[in-house]
Amino acid sequence: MTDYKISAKDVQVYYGDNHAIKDVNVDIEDKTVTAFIGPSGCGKSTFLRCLNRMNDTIDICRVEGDILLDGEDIYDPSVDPVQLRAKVGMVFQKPNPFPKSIYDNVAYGPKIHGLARNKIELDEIVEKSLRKAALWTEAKDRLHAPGTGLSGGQQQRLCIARAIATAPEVLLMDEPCSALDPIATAQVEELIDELRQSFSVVIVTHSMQQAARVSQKTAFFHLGNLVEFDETDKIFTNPEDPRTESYISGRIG
Amino acid sequence: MTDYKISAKDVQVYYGDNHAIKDVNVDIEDKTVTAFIGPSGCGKSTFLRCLNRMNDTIDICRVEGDILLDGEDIYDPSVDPVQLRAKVGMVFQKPNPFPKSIYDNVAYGPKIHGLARNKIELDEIVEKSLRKAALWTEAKDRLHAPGTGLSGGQQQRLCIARAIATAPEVLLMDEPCSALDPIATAQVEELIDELRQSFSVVIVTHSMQQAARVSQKTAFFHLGNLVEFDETDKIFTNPEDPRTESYISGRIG
Amino acid sequence: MTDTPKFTSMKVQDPRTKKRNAAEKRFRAYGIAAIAIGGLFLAALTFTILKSGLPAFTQYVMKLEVTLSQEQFDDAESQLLKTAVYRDIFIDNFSDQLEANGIDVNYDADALERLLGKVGGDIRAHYRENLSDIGQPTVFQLQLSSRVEGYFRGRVTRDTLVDSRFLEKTDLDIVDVLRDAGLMTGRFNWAFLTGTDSGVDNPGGAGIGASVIGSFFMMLVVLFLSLPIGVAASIYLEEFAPKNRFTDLVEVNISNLAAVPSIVFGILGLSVFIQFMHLPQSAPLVGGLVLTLMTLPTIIISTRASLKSVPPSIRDAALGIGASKMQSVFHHVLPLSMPGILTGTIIGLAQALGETAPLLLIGMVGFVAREYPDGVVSGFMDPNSAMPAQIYTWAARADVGFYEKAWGGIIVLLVFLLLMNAIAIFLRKKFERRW
Amino acid sequence: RENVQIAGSSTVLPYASIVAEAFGDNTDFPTPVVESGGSSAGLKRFCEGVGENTIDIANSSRPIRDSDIELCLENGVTDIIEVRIGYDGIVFASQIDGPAFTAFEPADIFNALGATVLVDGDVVANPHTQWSDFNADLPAADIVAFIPGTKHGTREVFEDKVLLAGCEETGAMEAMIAGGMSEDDAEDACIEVRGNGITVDIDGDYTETLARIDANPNGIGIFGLAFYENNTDVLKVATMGGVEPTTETIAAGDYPVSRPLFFFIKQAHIGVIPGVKEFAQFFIADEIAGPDGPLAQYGLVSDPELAATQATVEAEETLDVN
Amino acid sequence: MLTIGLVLALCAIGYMMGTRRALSSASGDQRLLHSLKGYYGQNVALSILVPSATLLVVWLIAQPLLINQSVASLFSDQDLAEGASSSLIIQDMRRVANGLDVVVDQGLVSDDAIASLDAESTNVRELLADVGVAVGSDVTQQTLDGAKRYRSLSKTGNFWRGIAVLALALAGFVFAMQRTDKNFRARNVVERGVLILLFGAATVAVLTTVGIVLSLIFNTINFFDAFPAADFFFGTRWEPSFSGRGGASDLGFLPLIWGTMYISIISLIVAVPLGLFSAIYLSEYASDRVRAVAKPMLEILAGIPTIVYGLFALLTVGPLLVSAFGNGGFFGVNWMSGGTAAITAGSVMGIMLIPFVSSLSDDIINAVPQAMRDGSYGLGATQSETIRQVILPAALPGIVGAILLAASRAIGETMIVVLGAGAAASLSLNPFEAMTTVTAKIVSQLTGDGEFNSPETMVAFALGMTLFIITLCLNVFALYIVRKYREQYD
Ligand SMILES: Nc1ncnc2c1ncn2[C@@H]1O[C@H](COP(=O)(O)OP(=O)(O)OP(=O)(O)O)[C@@H](O)[C@H]1O
Ligand SMILES: Nc1ncnc2c1ncn2[C@@H]1O[C@H](COP(=O)(O)OP(=O)(O)OP(=O)(O)O)[C@@H](O)[C@H]1O
Ligand SMILES: [Mg+2]
Ligand SMILES: [Mg+2]
Ligand SMILES: O=P([O-])([O-])[O-]
Repeated sequence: MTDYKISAKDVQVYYGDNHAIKDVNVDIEDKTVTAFIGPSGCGKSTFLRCLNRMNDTIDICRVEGDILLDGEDIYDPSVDPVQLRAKVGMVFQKPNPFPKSIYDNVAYGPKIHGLARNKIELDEIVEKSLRKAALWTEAKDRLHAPGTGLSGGQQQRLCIARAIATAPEVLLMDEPCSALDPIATAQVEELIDELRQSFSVVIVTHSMQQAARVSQKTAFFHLGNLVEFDETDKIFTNPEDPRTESYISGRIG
Repeated sequence: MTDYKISAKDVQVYYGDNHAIKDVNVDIEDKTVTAFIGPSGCGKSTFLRCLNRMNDTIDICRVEGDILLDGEDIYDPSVDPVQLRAKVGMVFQKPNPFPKSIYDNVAYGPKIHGLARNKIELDEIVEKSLRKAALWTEAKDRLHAPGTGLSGGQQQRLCIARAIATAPEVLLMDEPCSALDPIATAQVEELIDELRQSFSVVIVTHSMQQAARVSQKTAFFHLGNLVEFDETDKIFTNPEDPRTESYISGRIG
Repeated sequence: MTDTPKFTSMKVQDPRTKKRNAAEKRFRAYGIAAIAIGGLFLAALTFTILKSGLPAFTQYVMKLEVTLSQEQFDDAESQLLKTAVYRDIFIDNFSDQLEANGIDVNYDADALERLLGKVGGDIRAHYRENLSDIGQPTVFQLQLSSRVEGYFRGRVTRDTLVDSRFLEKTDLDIVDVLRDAGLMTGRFNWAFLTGTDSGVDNPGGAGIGASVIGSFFMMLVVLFLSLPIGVAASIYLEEFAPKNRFTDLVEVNISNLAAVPSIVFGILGLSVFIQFMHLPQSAPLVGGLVLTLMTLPTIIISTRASLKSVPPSIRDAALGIGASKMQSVFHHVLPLSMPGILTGTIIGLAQALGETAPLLLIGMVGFVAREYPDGVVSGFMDPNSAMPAQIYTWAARADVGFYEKAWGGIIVLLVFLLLMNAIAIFLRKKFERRW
Repeated sequence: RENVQIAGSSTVLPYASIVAEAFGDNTDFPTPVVESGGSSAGLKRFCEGVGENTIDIANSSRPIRDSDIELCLENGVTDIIEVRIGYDGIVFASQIDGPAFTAFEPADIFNALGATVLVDGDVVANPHTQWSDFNADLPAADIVAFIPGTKHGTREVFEDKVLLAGCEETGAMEAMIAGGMSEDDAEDACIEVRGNGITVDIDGDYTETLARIDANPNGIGIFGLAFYENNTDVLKVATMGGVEPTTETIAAGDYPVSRPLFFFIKQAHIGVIPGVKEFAQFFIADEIAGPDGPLAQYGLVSDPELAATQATVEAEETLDVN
Repeated sequence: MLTIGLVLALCAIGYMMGTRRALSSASGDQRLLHSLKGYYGQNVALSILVPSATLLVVWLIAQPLLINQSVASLFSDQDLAEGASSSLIIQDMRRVANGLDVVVDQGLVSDDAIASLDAESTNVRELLADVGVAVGSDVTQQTLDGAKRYRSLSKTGNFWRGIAVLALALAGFVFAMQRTDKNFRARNVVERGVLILLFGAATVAVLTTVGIVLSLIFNTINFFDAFPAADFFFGTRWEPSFSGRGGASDLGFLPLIWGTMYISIISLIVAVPLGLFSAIYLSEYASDRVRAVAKPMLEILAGIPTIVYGLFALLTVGPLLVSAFGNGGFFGVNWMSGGTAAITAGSVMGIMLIPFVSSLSDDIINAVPQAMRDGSYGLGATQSETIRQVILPAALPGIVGAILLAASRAIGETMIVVLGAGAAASLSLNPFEAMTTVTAKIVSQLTGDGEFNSPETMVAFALGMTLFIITLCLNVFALYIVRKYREQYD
């Protein structure tokens, strides 16, 4: 039993022959925000998806190594991935609202987990989640319009709202602000900060600034390797690995 | 006949009852990069989709007003939207590769437009496009693997490659770098700069920095209105409208 | 961090999860059960079919060496019912045969007649084709009557047999002797696969071959008309049709056609193709046309459903790089909806292959498939039956021998169906993907 | 067109198929095509006109009616040769191991199956549940009968020659008329059957009746004689009025329930479609349709007046249609 | 035949030359062309084919009509007085004319000799009989003249037809070639052509409907002339008798439509859950291998001839049900007296319909993008929750289509009903009682022994027509419902 919320040991991921994640060891603390950064295609999403076994749904994907959540191996056959995913929520890189109304999109999680005793509580949860995801003002008049009719950024926020509505212990967010304007981004970052009070958050981002702003720990991935994992401050000010250094210093975007 | 590549006059767009674009007038010059900025859901994508009549595919969407391309009204019944779209290419906000191989994704446009005389030329076009979109190194060994098996950022670059392979005169890019790391972003920005030498590019972005870096003109949308449209420098240094001012000054992300 | 108050092990399921997982298991079990029920019925049906139909694939014959003289031949040829004369000649010859084999058994000519099937036609055909065999000893393998075959198969026993002009109990003694002497044996019934229909008093001579050909030509027509027309119509309706009254009309029309009883298509075929267009009766071409009209709705409905399920982003992607609507449909949407189209085709063709009622009105049911077509054109135009029609006809005949044939025909039909589907299923497998 | 085309009655079809096969085997003409589809559909197509794309011969299990002839005339089919090929015996049979249904009178059938019967001098809704209820000689078994559906010509024969006869025999008819019914109404009442699972209409063919008898030991079914004779190992037949149904008793007119079978030739096609007349002659030749021919062998009751029919065909004597 | 061959050859040449010409107008550079080079070729080919084929078809239809008219002018009204109709005479002439063609083809008589043929000296009927052409009666001089006229007219007609078609094809060729130029919008033109073809395919369905209505309507009207409509539509008894006895038939429609609906609903109650659960299992749970086997396996169910199902219902399922629900049966209830009942036919039909629901739904469920599933799993939903609440709603329009198809099939099915449900029409609520359907009665009335213009036979057409209208109304209703529902999402 470790002190970490999640710890990954010697994780390898293969897509068929493609070795996408090589020997990654990461410990994610509770009540912290951990950022994954790295060039596109380096395996951030892949690794993130390992943490709640979303990779199970990809036929050709094979995961090796141990990933412990609260000291329990999540790849243990006796672990129920459903319970795991209820604890470890996820916001995907491509916004994927259900072809249902906005309300139903958000209410879906609470409903299946039985988080609301009645319609009023459910309405409350939906409103709170939408508010936190900074979508309430835009959505409140069209709660029953289809979620797929939203703009790109709105869809992304809808997916965030949907994820936090189920109150997970760990929230995995794959580039949650990629389609958001600065103000919305700030609101989501605020949300992340708020979530950190009780849970842990893992966020994939391409914005170094964002990583610096919201995270306490940062992991830098490169070509499937975890190059460096340390305090965010350390990574951004005094990286150990030259690759990190050079990635950081191309400080653009 | 104006000097503008595209000029939009009094454009109104409705999604059913929702008035998404209100009275927008914009003139887009040839050989310039025009950036559309504005908060999420303000109508950037919607307006962009008007410029090559992609909105035709949404049943409930209604466009009013005139949009001229090289002085011709593109909504004129005699205009062939196909030819229009061949001239005015588009990269969508959500990457949407065809469920085909990477090669076929890129080669599709050149094939239907007859841009290559033979297989060798086609190969060349594919390679060149992938290179320009900064995907060649990652993709060259798996050209015949499915495009849907790429990472989010890779898919985005694939869509860029696909769009430029058809050599359009105007390229509309809806947040083309949202899922890209700084280095890839830089490469794409370089590409945009290169394209500008011969064509015009319209880009939607949430990154003010990016807008400032790549564009000569910037349009700021807010709640469906075009609030301000001017030289990029002017917008970022000395905006006229207080709304622009306040959006810019929330300079984050 | 065990101090988290919320900690619950994921290996220990909380009650709610337990309930949900139970629901999950149940749900899954329903699925398995549903398939199992389907499979069970299929197994039961297959078992019934095989059990009743396999006997059709064997036949029992009597070996007989005969020398037919020229006079006998001429005499027989001068009669009205020549085949009966040939048969009698053979029966007369039988005693020599027994002597040659050193067999001693009491029989009379009538008994032999009861044992043999309707063999006169075969014998006559043989000599007319091989005139040189006249005067030469020739060995024949003559089909036994359906009741004697039943005895060999155990369907008829001495206990159940009731003496009749078709077979008497004492006849079975002769059968036993001849069987022991090796003169009566069983063999694979090629004639069933290659033969044509026969009269109701000749179950042994009935074969399904000609009607297989009939079905084959019909299916060619159906496939080459209904698939392109169906897919084209679906594409028009789903992708191009303006949303107006006319489109609605067509849409409702198509669903409605699916509910039109198949016999009504027969009425339509009779009046349009035969009476108005003067196409020949009983022709596979007409059958194919009627079945095409009948399958169209199935193909259109399934094609439309699968066109609908292709996400709009794919269409957008193609349109966005300057593909025309037509190109986006033919290059992207259509290949992606191929599985559904093929499913519709499989089901539609399967239905068309097994349908009898419409054929009734255009003259393909009855005693039709007696001759093989002698070319491709005549394959389409000459009177022929089709497998289900043949099966239907056989099933109604009095002699139990035909009942076996009917089930045997069903086996052939199902094999035909499987072969036909195999290609479509293979193609469908290739087109299936998830994105 | 090379081959003779025939359509019509499914009752005649078996015989026609035997003859067609033999015709093909014994002559140089191609084998005729014999479609089924019912007498009325066959006659309809027969009367559609003259020419290649109409049929040459229609089989029918009933005589041609005025309305048929009218249609024929309308379409220019003026010369029709009627050929009676023999009789179809109609028999009552039951499971061979079932109760001893061996002898019936029309009255028994009427008492068992009629909707209203005469009980103690009153016309009442049929109260009988077992055969022994009204005739102690019959087995004490539940009444279940599988009778041809109303589409079958056989049903008409059954109604006329059995139910109606039984109705008169039992005196029910008289009682009904006495009760104030017109003769027509009484006839209609006589032939009405009980339904309700006691009489079951069979719209399919005799194989279906057989299957039902197979499944129900108490069931009695109505079959064609030929069908019964081909299935004597599973069926036993009942006498009617004390006469056993055989080809001989029916030919002699002793067994009461039978009906004639016909085919009709389009005279206009004789000499133009190869083999039409030859086929007709072959069909009714003594070797084929005679008492020792394959048709009788199979179960057709051969026509005692076959010679007259042969002469009709020979002379191409057409029906007097006007 | 020759004309068609020539036109097709011209098409092939046109395709190649069109392509070639387009390329050369762009001096060999494909990129300067407006459309892909293949489109230019296709344009030429279509320009040749479409007009000439249209002309050919029109001509083929019009020529006989015109010739008939011209031939009809040959005989005067007094010829008609003999009681023959003019159409019959013309038919006869045509047959003789065709016969003469055959005679000439076989070389029995030379073409010239035909002209001098006269009815007195030659027995034309025998002549024609020799070549196997049927003529109703002896050929009169008048008929022969008509036939000769007919022949010469159609000969000239055919000759000019060939010329005209070829000329039009050539004209199309020249026209299209002239238009072929690098700026010519070949793709648009070709696509419009294809669109018209697609539209044409869609109208086949409408034409079929028109055909069905036309082939039913006259006899339906005749039926209603002979039988009161009110008794048909509102009659509660279906008891046809033989018209020979004087029309005491009850031909009430209600018990039949009741049976149809009842049995269809039973079959859907069986088929929809079984099919849907199969589809769900196949697309969501089953491994590839299981799916590859199970799906085609279920599809066999749709291909087994319905007569087999009928026998299966009669011999296996019926007795089984009786032993469960019948007198002294397993459940000790006495609900079922005979093996043939609505429930027997309905359940067996349900089995047959499983693949209609399962296979089609499976394809559609499979087409729901993976991202939808991911989204749901990511929230901690179980697979069944995902299916029920995300995937099925997304796939609903297609699934509804599949179910409608199955329902349609159930309404149209005959053999299973005839064998499984019995032939007795009854207005009963009890599923264990025998019932019958409209379809089964259409078949039995149409193939029966009655006179064909008696109400008992013609009722088949009225039944067909009424069923047609009822299902039409049901479909309109279904469309309305589906539309309404679909507007919420999508
Ligand atoms: N298909 C649609 N149906 C209905 N409403 C739509 C549709 N697409 C967009 N809208 C609405 O129109 C408005 C403008 O949307 P648009 O996609 O243009 O925003 P955007 O500026 O691109 O935002 P983002 O930066 O989030 O992508 C939004 O309120 C959105 O909800
Ligand atoms: N479903 C898949 N099948 C095959 N290969 C895949 C699949 N998903 C990802 N990959 C490959 O695995 C590698 C890592 O992908 P991943 O999606 O984890 O990258 P990423 O770091 O999230 O990149 P991005 O920032 O662009 O989203 C890439 O090379 C990608 O092409
Ligand atoms: Mg990623
Ligand atoms: Mg947008
Ligand atoms: O087919 P039938 O007309 O003889 O019943």
